[in-house]
Amino acid sequence: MSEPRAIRPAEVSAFSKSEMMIVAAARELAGRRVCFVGVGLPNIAVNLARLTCAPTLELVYESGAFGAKPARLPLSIGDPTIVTGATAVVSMFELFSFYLQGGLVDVGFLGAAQIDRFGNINSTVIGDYEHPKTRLPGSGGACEIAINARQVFVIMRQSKRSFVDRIDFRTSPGNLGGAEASARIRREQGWLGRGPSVVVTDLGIYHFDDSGEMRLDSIHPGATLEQVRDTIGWEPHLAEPLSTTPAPTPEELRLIRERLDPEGSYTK
Amino acid sequence: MSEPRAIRPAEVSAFSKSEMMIVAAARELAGRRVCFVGVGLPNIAVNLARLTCAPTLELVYESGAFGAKPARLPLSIGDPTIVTGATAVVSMFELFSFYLQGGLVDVGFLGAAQIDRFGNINSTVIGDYEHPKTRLPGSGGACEIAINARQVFVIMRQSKRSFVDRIDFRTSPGNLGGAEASARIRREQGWLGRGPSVVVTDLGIYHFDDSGEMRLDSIHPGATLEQVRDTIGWEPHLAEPLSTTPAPTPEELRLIRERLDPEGSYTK
Amino acid sequence: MSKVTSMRDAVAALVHDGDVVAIEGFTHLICFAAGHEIIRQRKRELTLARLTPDLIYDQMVAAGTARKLVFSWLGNPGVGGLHAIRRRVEDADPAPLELEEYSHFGMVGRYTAGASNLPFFPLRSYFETDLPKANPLIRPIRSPFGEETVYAVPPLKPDVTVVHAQRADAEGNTQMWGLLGCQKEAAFAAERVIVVVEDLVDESVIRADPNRTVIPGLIVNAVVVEPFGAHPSYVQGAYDRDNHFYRDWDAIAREAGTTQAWLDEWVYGVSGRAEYMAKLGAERVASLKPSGEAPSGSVDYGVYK
Amino acid sequence: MSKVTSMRDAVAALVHDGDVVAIEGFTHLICFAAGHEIIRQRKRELTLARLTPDLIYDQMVAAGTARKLVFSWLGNPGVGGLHAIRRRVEDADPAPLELEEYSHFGMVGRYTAGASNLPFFPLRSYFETDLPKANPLIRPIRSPFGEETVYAVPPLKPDVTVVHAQRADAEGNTQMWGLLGCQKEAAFAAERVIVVVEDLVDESVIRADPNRTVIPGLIVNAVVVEPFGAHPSYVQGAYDRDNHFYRDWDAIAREAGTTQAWLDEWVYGVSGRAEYMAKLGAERVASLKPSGEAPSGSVDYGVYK
Repeated sequence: MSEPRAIRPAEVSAFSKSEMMIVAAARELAGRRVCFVGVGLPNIAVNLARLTCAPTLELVYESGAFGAKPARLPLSIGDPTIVTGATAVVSMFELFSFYLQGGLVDVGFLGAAQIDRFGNINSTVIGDYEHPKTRLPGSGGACEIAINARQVFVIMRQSKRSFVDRIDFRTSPGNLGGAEASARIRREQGWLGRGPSVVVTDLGIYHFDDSGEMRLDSIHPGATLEQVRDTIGWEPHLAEPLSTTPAPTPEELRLIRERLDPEGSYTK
Repeated sequence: MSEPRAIRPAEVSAFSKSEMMIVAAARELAGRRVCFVGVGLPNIAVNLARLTCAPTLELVYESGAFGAKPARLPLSIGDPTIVTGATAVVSMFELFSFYLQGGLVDVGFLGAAQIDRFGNINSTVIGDYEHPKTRLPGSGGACEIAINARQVFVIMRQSKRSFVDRIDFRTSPGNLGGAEASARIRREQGWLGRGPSVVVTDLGIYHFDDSGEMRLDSIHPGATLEQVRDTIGWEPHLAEPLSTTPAPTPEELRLIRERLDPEGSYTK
Repeated sequence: MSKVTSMRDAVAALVHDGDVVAIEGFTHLICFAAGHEIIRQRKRELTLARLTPDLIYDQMVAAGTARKLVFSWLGNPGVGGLHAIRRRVEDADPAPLELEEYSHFGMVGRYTAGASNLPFFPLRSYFETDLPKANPLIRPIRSPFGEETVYAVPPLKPDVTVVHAQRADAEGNTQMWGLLGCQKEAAFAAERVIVVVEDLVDESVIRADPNRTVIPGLIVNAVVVEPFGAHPSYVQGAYDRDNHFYRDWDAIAREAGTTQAWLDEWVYGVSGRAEYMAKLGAERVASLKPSGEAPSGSVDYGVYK
Repeated sequence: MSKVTSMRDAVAALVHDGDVVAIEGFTHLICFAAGHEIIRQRKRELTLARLTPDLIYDQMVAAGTARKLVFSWLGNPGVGGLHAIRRRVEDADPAPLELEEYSHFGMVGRYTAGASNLPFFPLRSYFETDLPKANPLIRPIRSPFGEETVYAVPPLKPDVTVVHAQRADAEGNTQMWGLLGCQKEAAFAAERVIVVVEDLVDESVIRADPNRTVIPGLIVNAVVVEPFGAHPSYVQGAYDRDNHFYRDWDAIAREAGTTQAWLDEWVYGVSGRAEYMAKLGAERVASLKPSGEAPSGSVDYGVYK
């Protein structure tokens, strides 16, 4: 681990949209106990939370490491640094059966290529399934995280192509066609997950209202409502009053830049 | 391990019915590869086979030890001596799922309280299930051994109470109502086990004929056909010609008496 | 957060009358200390689940703690029957005992379904046996692929599972070696978990070998440090199975009177495991030590910075 | 009986055109050495099964070994897509590639059913998703207890499973530590198993720690000793993941031409792993060594005579 640089005043206010997104997602984890960690942005956000607002957060890596204390930010979720010094390393059978489907995961973190207003997620294909325009990675563990994790946090950048009226493929169920249907189906089928609870983007923070639809609750400093509307495929519900997300603190920025992503792979 | 005693001539010919039974069962294991070991008589027979006619026999203990080389004969199948120096120790989930149901066990060894002419076995109750005259241990792993082990060996003492026309409870399926029905059901249901192949008693050795019924193929030295008929609840099929089981060798007796059951718990 | 507490406090807080209790361990690591404390605290109307009820449940049944057994093999391995349980089953003496009976794999499957939040577990056992008639909770299920039918057993979710192990840290991260039985599945299936260990170790000992961890602290409610807590069962590397006691119990349990006298002397008559061990005597305890060490050797996880 | 053989002989004897092949390992212990040998021996029409096809299957697909993928997550973790596979899927370039798609747990369940000789594996995934429409082998099944429905996936039984591990003995008793993925299930499910290890050890090393054994020699057909055989994947305690190569592959695989040139140089152009390592260079190899040791510590199994 390198030594902290001194923070100069100019750096405090200068932060990227990606940094704001990661910081906002990390803060949502305050008070949570067990978080299921996937690859990419969730990986940074969760590790930032552990170093700031959620010091007792237990990380369950999709690869099977539990109680990991990574000495560096792993590129992949299957890095040797998440194993050395973990409290437990388990097979994927055990991870998916007992930890995830068994209901021990408080928060599952998902990214996505497309999301709709009800938090349903596509990470499989753009276009037709049989003849895709773009073949995406597919579910991995996402579909079972969406069903079994007690709550789901989504972290993704907004654009007209990603925040769409109708997703091309439903990989991971959100609030389905709305809150009422979702609650009924989840109850009747014995799902332990209550579905998506927050979507953090590069422009703001959404929670879900009583209808099960995304509602913009907080807008990031520097972002505008016009930008929000330009990057979303439906007319977004807005909270009244709409909050402004507190800017990243110097300490949050320092941790991201010096410790978690020194090469700027995720935050440029 | 104690040093071998010298074998005196008088001891060579003097052996108990239990010793003959154990030796006969052990010999049936020649050429077998993987044997599932339960508690009691099978435990001694299998360990004797490993020391004599089946040196490469791998023992799978019902308790989860594989490739065990016990330094003493364990009273229970869950003794620490079967763990130290084993090649693998696995959970019961893995043992029953992958080893047994997965079809890796060549021979499953069963004891029983009652057996019928088709090798169906009762180890649950004598009398009515709800109001038993005698409550026996129950299946343990026996019902799944009978279904999944490629072949089943039975070892038990003969008596009018144990070799019966109709068992009080079917704990473990043998040849069901006969060879034809058994072969059809086992095939249709995808069972890997072909059912019982040998029954070794204190009086002789039975295999199963084309009808699926037990046939006495060999009678132990000292035993008579009259004894056999007096201890069996139906008119037994007899092989023609009927063999006489070779008596235990001095080496077999030495191993049982000095190494496997020095206290004579099973062999008196 | 330390979860270390006494056996008395753990049982008082976590075991309630009427609970489904699983003290698991397939011959190895059976926590007699917890069973005895449950007897001393006069818990009642328990449903006791275990593959092999063994002496521990014979004692708990004799002491009147249980109304029902859920099991797969009812005996004293290598010795004979469990007489206190048989008296209740065969003669309703002093009262009937309800039985719910599976096979070993059926019980393992039940815990696995409980741990996995599945409504059933499928297995190939039970065909052409009388077990599904004896227990209507063993039911056929048709495969959605082809014509095959298998059997299904329902999830078993104990209110409390007790696991004995070689070592744990104060949060309950638990490591064991030797026969593992189905303790992991029984613990994940349970509402509450009590871990009883020979040794309380620093978190760093656990973290040095994360693949050895069988039960995470996450699901553990109490950690009780109770050396020799498994006697007359055993702990791999620590002490041997007390086969003499397993044989002696056969005579003790044959009569209700001698059984109660034994309970009076060895359970009600002692305050806990330390007193039980003192009564057992240093010589008996010493005789159960392994005759030598068999070290596993160490492997390297590597430092990755 | 020793099963030790060369990678060349193992692949020649045990991998046949048209086979279902699983080279498993979740980021950890991915046996690139076996994949490259399969490419060199120009095996054809393979069905490649893996949760995460990763670079290894991108390379094998680019080399024309495969007609079909069975998988759950198709990407280069933390980097991006798998371009050779995408060309075949999106543009049928140079030929179509059949996909059979599950989720991670679905794939784990398929191997588990295969290993357990079960006709299906039940799980709670897939509800209210489009996956059952995309893959008709994901089917609903009603619980025989109550009203619940879950989904079922069919067994997956590879013709050959390849497992990389830290160590095995000559019979194939195999021990590994670190992330275990679903290698155990994939190996038990397979008709034939090739184990590739960093170190061949004496049987006594395995027997010293039987709880560490993941795969028994019983199911192993060949043991190949191939140090560094997992590069650019990694082996806990032995070498690090070569993240630079994972990043470099993104550029290499973007064009068919550069992909083929890489295969010519690094796969067809070398005779085996030793030559590959020499080509990689001592400096690169040394840079992947862990920065220190993290010993597991030793536990005592005890001698019981």
